[in-house]
Amino acid sequence: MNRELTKSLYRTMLLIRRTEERILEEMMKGKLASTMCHVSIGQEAVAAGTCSAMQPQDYLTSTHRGHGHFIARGGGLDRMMAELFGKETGYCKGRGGSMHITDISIGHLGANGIVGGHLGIAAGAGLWSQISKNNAVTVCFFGEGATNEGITHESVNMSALWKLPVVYVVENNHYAMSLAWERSTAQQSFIEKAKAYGIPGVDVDGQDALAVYEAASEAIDRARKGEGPTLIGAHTYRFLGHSRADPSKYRSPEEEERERARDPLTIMRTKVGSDVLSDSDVEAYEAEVKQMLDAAVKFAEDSPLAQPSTVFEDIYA
Amino acid sequence: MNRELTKSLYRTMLLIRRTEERILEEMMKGKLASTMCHVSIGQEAVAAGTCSAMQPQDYLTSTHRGHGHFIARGGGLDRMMAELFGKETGYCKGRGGSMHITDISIGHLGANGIVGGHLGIAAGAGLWSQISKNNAVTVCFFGEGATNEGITHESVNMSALWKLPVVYVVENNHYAMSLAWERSTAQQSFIEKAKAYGIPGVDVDGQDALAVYEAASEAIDRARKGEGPTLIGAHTYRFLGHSRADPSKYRSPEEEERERARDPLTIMRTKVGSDVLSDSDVEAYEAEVKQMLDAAVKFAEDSPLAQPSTVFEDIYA
Amino acid sequence: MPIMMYRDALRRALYEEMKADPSVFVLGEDIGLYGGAYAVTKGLLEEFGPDRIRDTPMSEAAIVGAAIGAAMVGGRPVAEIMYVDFMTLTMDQVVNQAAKIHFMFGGQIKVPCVIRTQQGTGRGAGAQHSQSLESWFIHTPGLKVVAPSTPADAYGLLRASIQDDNPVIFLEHKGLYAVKDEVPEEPFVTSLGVADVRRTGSDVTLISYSRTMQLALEVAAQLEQRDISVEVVDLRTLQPLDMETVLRSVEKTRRAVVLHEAVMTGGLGAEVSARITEALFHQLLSPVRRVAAADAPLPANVALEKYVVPNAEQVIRAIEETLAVKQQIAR
Amino acid sequence: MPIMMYRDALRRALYEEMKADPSVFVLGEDIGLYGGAYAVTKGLLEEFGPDRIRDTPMSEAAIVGAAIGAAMVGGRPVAEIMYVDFMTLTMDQVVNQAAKIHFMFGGQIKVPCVIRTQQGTGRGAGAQHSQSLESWFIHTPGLKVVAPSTPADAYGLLRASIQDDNPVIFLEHKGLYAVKDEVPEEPFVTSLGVADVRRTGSDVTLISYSRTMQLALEVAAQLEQRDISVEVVDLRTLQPLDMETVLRSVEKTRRAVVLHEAVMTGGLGAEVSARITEALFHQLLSPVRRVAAADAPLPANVALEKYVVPNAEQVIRAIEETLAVKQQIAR
Ligand SMILES: Cc1ncc(C[n+]2csc(CCOP(=O)(O)OP(=O)(O)O)c2C)c(N)n1
Ligand SMILES: Cc1ncc(C[n+]2csc(CCOP(=O)(O)OP(=O)(O)O)c2C)c(N)n1
Ligand SMILES: [Mg+2]
Ligand SMILES: [Mg+2]
Repeated sequence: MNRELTKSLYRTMLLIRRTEERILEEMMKGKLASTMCHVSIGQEAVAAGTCSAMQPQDYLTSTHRGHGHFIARGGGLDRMMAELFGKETGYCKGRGGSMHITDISIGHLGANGIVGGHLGIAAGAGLWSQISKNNAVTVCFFGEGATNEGITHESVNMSALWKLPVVYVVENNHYAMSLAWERSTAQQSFIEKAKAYGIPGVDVDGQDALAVYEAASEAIDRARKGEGPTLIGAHTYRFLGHSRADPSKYRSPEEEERERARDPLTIMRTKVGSDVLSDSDVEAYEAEVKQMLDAAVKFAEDSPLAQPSTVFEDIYA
Repeated sequence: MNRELTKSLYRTMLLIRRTEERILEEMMKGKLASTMCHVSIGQEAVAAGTCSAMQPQDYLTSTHRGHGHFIARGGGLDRMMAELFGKETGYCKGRGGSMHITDISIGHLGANGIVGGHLGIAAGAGLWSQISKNNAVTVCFFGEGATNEGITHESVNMSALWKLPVVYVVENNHYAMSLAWERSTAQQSFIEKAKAYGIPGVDVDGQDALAVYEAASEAIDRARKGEGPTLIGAHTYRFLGHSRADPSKYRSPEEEERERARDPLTIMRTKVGSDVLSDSDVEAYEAEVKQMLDAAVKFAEDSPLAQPSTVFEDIYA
Repeated sequence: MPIMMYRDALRRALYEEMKADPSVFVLGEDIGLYGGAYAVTKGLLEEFGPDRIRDTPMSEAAIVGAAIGAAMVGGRPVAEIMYVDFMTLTMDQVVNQAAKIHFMFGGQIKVPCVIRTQQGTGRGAGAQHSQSLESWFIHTPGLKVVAPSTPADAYGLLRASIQDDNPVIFLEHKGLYAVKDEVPEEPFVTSLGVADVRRTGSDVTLISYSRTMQLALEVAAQLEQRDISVEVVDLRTLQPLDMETVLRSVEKTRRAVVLHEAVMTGGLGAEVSARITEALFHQLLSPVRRVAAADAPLPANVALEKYVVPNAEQVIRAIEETLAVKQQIAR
Repeated sequence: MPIMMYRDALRRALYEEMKADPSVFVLGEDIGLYGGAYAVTKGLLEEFGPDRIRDTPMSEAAIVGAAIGAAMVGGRPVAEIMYVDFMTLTMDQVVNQAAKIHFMFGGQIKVPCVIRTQQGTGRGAGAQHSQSLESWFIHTPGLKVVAPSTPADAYGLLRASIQDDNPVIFLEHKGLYAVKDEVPEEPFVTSLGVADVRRTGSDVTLISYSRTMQLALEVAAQLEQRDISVEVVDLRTLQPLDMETVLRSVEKTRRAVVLHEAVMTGGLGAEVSARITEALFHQLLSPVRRVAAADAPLPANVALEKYVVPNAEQVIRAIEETLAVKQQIAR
């Protein structure tokens, strides 16, 4: 086991977790500029594991539930928080918010408010990599609910056909708003789903960051070698509601309790043992993360509000 | 082997073949009202085999290449020809043409000019059958090229999930205009494609009307019993170009010759032998069909042109 | 008269139509167990069961397609598309199929279905969740388009839409769901295609629909203080457009302003303006003015989005402009 | 000057841009081996190979999505959607993605892509293959929209569109592909957003674009015989709309007619009419008239479709109406 990788995965997951907790806190205080905000608490291992397997030149497309991908890919907390607060200094100048957070400088091609809306974009980034031979792989995250959108099918087929360097990572948190996975499709295995496209499918435990890392590494390697896409289904769980407005009445408290017990942070500590990840490591990360978040919130608070006139800028390039 | 069925399948295929040949003839004479006309010569076994397995209360949705489905389902030649000629007496009052030929009285829910455009409609007809318990099964024909349209995926998933009484019949003629099947998807087996939806998939010889009939019967039975959809891939071939404008330069003469040798009419005669299908049977059918077509063309010719004012009718119900 | 929220009025309409007609059913994302993203269908699953209140996978095109298919063979489906922005995924089904089937198939088949969706700003929901797209639908022959501004209209027009034999695009507004107003207890149906003069006046006609009706009425009340008498017309149905009512009003006031939340260019305001001008050019004292959202995407920022959509100041300015032209210098 | 067909002029533009810039590539259905449903891309596969001339599966949404994605990371894709009617399948990608990405992401990312498609009637192609949908696109901030009427413009505007850093909807017309006209031998680029006065005149301004430009010029020539002097403006780019040129002309003629093949209600004619009226109400001698397709689906019948789309008689009548108002009785 790679100690450094393990530590870094844990730290990333913690950073995501604490950031989202802080976002919820700030949201409660009314600090967020948009009502659209979806946290991925409970799903951190998928983002952390996958992004750790990426190289600097790689691209990533993200979803409405994209804080984890953004952070795991190395997005900065200051400008992220500023974006959520609707500030001029935010990544999108305060006009994108949580659902459209983006940083092209790290190959992040955008969170998307349309479920499935970025699937074609991922294929396109892959297509350009193939044409231009830029050696980049595009990782396309989406929820299991998005598998039923038509463009998902079109995109995966296109990538499979042309062997584009794209890796599809399904964050299967078992719900699309209120729709349980089994009420959403008659085929729940991604190994089987992948067969329709003639590509490898993987069903991986999405609460195990190392397992996700392994699966993602293999898929990214294949993609980079020109062997085409992989469809990875990562079994995870959304610990909270779909959004703040959602009391999650469509699932049982027993299920929630059972699934919350499978916390990716705990799972990793248990799995690797205190030998690899000691209490003091974790304490140090907690302290570091807290400091980063305090600084990010301060940066956001101190930043100027996006100016009204700017809403008429950048409509055209 | 069912003699009556065999004879009737052959007769239906012959009727389709001769009708389309006649349509082409009339088109050359400039008799058709629209430039949109796609014949299915070579593919008759799929329409004949499938429709023979349907019951009177069943529904069918069809494609831009829909003459075969229409005829096999029992559509009348007179009003069909009138429709193609743009006459008032046509099924669609001369405003639908070949690509939108429809007769609701036989459960035919329309040919569609949008590839994949009727896939959702088929699921909806199935949904209403399930809700209203009307005991109807909907057969949804489409080309293999249409499998890559997003709505195809959405529709099949929806039908599979809800076990709707729908049967998906892919007329895999190996080309979508110029795009060969292997340049269209990395997974060419419908058995494999069906796995993504958790439903049975079938790869059947689409040039063998009896084989198609068997596969369709089984699928329609399953659907009627509430066991959900089946995805049937019928391997066939389009003997002519995509449309009149198409010289089919994207495929080799050798391939064309090889595939044209697999004529569903010949195949059936060879398969069942002259014992079941005698020369005189065939001659009688030819004569009957010729008479029907002459009558249909005469009916169409004698019918009044659709009146200009009628183009402003039926915009709203 | 009982006071009712817009969302509850919509639910009442669904409930009554479903009770009255077993062929009516509802399908869409999260409309069952969840009760609808904007809580319109809450409780209907318990009442009517999962066959007629059908939670669908996230497959907008197939949802609309399924509604069309069911409508063609005897059902009267009401599909919900969560945001009008997602109607972009259904345009083939709506435009090439639903709108054209009756015509294209020579009148053989009817498509009696309603596509409910909601549009507009107010929640900082951003560029992909705040648009107003009625223009696309009115540009599509074969569709009817409805956009109620009050709970009573939401109720009466939804009932009429479900009873109509054509595909109806029923545009709700996310900012109206919690609005309360009187809705008569006695069941009723509000005919499609009939505009409503919500306030009579003599100086200028202010034409709007959906949520900007509130702005229109606010401005009218405000201007009354300044002795400017504004007649306010609520279009209610956008296709067919009740130009008769509009023209009757403008004939009287000889001035008109059209107000909507959709972006200006290519908006419904252009159509209404053009039609008024074509019909009443020589009676008009000043050009028809339009007040609409700026030609810009919407920021995901509650504070910023209000700079893009129309405000009272702009409406007042537009009205003042129409009034600036004195009767005597006019033809 | 060499004479060239519209389709060949388009191909020349593609060829030159691909030669000049290795990031330009083409994708779409049947654009490679087949050479394009309307033969625009014929021969390009042989010239540039299958990497840059990419035949796609039938997946319109993903085709546009892939163009957007490639454009975001360095490519300059030109996607072909075979018929504008199939753009219905791509509206999320066009409207929610391509048009908004630059704005929504704070200006970080550009989306330099062209979506070529063709629209219109003339082949009896029916309700699902003959529409004209420019209105939807001009109603979408963030898009540019181009609709050339001549081979020279087809060439010059396509080059400009490919060079533009924004998503451009490039609307060809199926009835124009075989039209021949002069195209200068020397390479050139025609700026987007600039209308063209195709014929000068003094009595009335006739505004159009795409194929109805032919009708406009025909009518103008015809009316010259009757001593009616028609100025004809070709909009060429529909977004941004060159109102300066339009207004300059109408200021002079004081009468205007807008002509297009899209259906009347919600058409671009309404927008142009409203803008002219807003700007020049007091100079106008008569209301701006619109001539457009009837609000009806198109029949799959060559003989019938011409009753739905505008004809010379209608244009002449509209012009006569604008002229009927004598200068003296006007203000
Ligand atoms: C095309 C589209 N349909 C519906 C929605 C509304 N919506 C937002 S998130 C969501 C559920 C998404 O489920 P999934 O893909 O599993 O992602 P998760 O939220 O579970 O991360 C829905 C229905 C949307 N934003 N876009
Ligand atoms: C959505 C859509 N895309 C493209 C077309 C143009 N088109 C018509 S038929 C066709 C090929 C269809 O192939 P397939 O589904 O295999 O059916 P086939 O023609 O082989 O019967 C194409 C590309 C269309 N009509 N609709
Ligand atoms: Mg999910
Ligand atoms: Mg085919």
